[in-house]
Amino acid sequence: MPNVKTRDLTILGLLIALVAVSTMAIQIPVPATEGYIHLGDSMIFLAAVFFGSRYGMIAGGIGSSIADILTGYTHWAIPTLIIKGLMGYIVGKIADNERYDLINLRNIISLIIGALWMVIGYYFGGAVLKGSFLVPLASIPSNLIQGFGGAVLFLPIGIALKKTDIFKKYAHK
Amino acid sequence: MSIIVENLTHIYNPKSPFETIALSNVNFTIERGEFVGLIGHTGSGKSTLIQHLNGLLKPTSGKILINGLDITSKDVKLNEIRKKVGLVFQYPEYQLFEETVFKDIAFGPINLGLSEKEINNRVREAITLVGLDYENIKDRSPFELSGGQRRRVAIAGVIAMKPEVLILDEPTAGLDPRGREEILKQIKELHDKYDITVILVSHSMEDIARLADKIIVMDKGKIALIGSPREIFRQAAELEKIGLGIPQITYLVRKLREIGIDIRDDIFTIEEAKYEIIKLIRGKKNA
Amino acid sequence: HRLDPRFKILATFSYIISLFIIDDIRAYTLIVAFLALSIKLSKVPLKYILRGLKPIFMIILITFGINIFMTKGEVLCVLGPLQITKEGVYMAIFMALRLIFLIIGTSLLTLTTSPIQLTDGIEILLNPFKRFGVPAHELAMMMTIALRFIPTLLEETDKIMKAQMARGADFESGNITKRAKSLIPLLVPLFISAFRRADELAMAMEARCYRGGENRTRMKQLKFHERDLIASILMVLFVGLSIFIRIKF
Amino acid sequence: MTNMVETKKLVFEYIKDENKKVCAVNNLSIEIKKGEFVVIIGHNGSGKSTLAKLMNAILLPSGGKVYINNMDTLDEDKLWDIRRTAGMVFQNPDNQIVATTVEEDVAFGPENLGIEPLEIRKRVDNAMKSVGIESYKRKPPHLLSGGQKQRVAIAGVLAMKPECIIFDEPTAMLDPLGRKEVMDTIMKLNKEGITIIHITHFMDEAVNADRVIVMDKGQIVLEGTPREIFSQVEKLKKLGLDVPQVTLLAHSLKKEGINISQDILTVDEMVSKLCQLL
Repeated sequence: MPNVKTRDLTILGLLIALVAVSTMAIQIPVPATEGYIHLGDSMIFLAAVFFGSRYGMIAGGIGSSIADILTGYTHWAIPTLIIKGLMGYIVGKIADNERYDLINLRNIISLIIGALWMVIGYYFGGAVLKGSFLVPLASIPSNLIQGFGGAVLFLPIGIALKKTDIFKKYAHK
Repeated sequence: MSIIVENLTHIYNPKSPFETIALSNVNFTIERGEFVGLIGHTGSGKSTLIQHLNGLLKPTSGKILINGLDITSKDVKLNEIRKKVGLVFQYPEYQLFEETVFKDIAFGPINLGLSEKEINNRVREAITLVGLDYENIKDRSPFELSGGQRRRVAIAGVIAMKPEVLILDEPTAGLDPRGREEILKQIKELHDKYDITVILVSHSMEDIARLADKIIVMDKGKIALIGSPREIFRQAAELEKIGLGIPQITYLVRKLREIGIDIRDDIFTIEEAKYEIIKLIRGKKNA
Repeated sequence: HRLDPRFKILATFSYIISLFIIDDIRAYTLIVAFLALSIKLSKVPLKYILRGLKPIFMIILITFGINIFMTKGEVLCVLGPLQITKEGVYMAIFMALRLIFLIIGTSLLTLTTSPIQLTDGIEILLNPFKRFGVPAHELAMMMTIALRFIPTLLEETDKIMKAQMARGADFESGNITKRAKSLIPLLVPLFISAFRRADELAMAMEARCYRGGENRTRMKQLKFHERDLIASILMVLFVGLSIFIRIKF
Repeated sequence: MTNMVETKKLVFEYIKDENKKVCAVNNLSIEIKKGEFVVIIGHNGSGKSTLAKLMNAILLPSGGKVYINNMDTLDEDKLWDIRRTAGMVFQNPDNQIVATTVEEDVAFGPENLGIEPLEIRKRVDNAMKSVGIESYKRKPPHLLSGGQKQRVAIAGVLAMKPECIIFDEPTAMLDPLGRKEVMDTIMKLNKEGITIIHITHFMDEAVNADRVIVMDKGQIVLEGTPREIFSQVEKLKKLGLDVPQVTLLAHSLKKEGINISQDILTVDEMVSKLCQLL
């Protein structure tokens, strides 16, 4: 069987691709704001909660910033790399990926902190990029919806994935 | 009449530099209960055509009537189409997602809004129809089954929706000979017992020759040939021009005719060839 | 265009830094000159670059609007509760320009550099950090794999979606919880298939003698040409100049 | 002549859920000579794929030995030499291409071997030419057809200059055109002296082999020239395998009492045999 290291590499590569694809292509319209939320964040939560902080960080940071580059938001790529990378890391650190049941206190807290961090991160990112602490305030509501929407979407999908039981052989820290 | 396709045209990315005509003015009818073989190259428009029949793609122009229902009209509900037409994609086992085989097969019927009792009946029936043991398999995870079993579970998921027309896109791809044979046998049974119209997409001329009542040959977004297997395989040169093969037996018969042996030119199964050759040999002995 | 990707990445970085260092609108002439030169050298049509600005136009407008109204200073005119100040106009123009320059600069990098060159460049640039535990080769390899599989997974997403729709799945209506549930039949197979691919790919890579970054060579060597040297000198001058302007004025 | 591949009483067991041991390859000994073209057939689960992976040292034997060009796959020092000598092409054309363009992917193997850049360039160009893919060398792989992708994978192995290539059902996911492309390439490589081990479900691909090996339950059940193998129609059917249609026709004619030999493999042979009868 292939070396653990090689498989680790390919799994991370595919997770990065998954994060990028679900950011770019899988979206749900939110009627309240007439905007969309994409599933990229849910995918980062999946990577982080199931496989731990390292996977969350790499898949989240690189995957999201590739999505930024491919959709023409190149100037956001570096802030995104840092913000989403840290988001994946934080969620992975706090979440409890040993437990069978997905809904437990630690996991919920990790999602909330992860989503909040993203909102704050993008606020400061916006402040730096746009040279104002007022302008990026406008992005807070949509980021809140994106972050928490991503967390809400993550839960049923995560539960369904756990049930299939196929990650037993991958889910290690 | 079961399926009528009129002047069906589909253009991808119209009015852009990537404009491609996937289907151009396609016309045909399929009678209720027919077994139709659909052949053609990758990129000949087969997949685009079958996705239209299921309402997944809307035509750029043209009309599709399925048992009297115009599925291209705007106010037709997609659920109505899906009750009529079941579509099994290539490698359908990769779409399985549920925790148990039962739940996965029940997914379609649940989406149709059926009663629980009806769903149970249908799942049981579908599992049996694809040759699996209901009690033994219903609670197992689809992911621990063998490739061939997974394929059959996926097909059962469509059968459980009880479509009047069943379309299968290369249902035997990637299987071993025994697996291929079993799946084809079950499709044939389904067709014979329940009077379902079947459209089978396949690259195997031998399978198509054996099973189909009617063959549709597609090439470059158009219908190149349409007719009974006998009519189609008689036009071997035409098929070869498109780059499609003919059954080995038909090929043999052609070669025999080329060297002057007087054998019927519309033979495509082993049984028939055997019968004809024996007739020729015996005839010669008696002469 | 044909510059070394390492240089291009570094240049873009220093460009961004300069952009943030400069706090005088007059110094933007320097940036404009630099951008004009790079665009000319890159041979990317200007139309193409400007098109990249389109989706961000609203954001630029908002930035402009907020800056123009929210900066305190010498009042120029009053519009109801809002007032426009001299400093506001200055800030607004300054910030909007900064944003535009930023976007043009970064898109220039991605327009002139293929993803492979980018990953190669990143790998080499990260190499010195190896001793601090940064896995440069592995990160680059992961990015290559990701870029290789993004189109494949996009196609697969479409395929699975259609297949589930054929089974009556509805991705297009309902409230958010219903939507979330409707995504299960899409995401579970997608996830599983990604892992299957990862498994098979790992096996295929090892069969082709992959054993990590050590002793590995590359077919396409990155060579530092003369033109890279000249460009680097220009770059250093440029950053130096922007720092100089900042201190001096 | 020496053996390219040799297995001695090879056993491979793995543990399927909860300590249930499954024996995928059971006491199997074969010898494959240099330059030979061997086809392995057998239904799914017969152990073919496991055997292929054992030959490439992706799996290691639980018992017995595998030698590739006299190198023991259990010898860790020889691992890379073995994989370089006996390259492998897998079933799914998508999941074995690593890089984002064709030529970069072909270069992947030699790069792993630490070969000089100029030499890699040469090898990559030669390999691409050999399988006929040089016209799309800068294309991203997802724009290629299945047959083209498989040829990219073959070129990737060729660039490592192997002496033997193991094909693990490379045609299973292809359309007839793609299958033909791949089979033509395989035959060409064999003519150029590369030992070929080809695993397949398509019996017509076995017709031109030097030797056919039939596997069942992890063991060899039949072995011989295509002619010897395919004349045993009943036995193959029992194993869940196909035979070419003309062979089947000859078989059923024989059953009807017609005096025709049963080892017919191709249409032309059938025609000439029938000519004698008619």
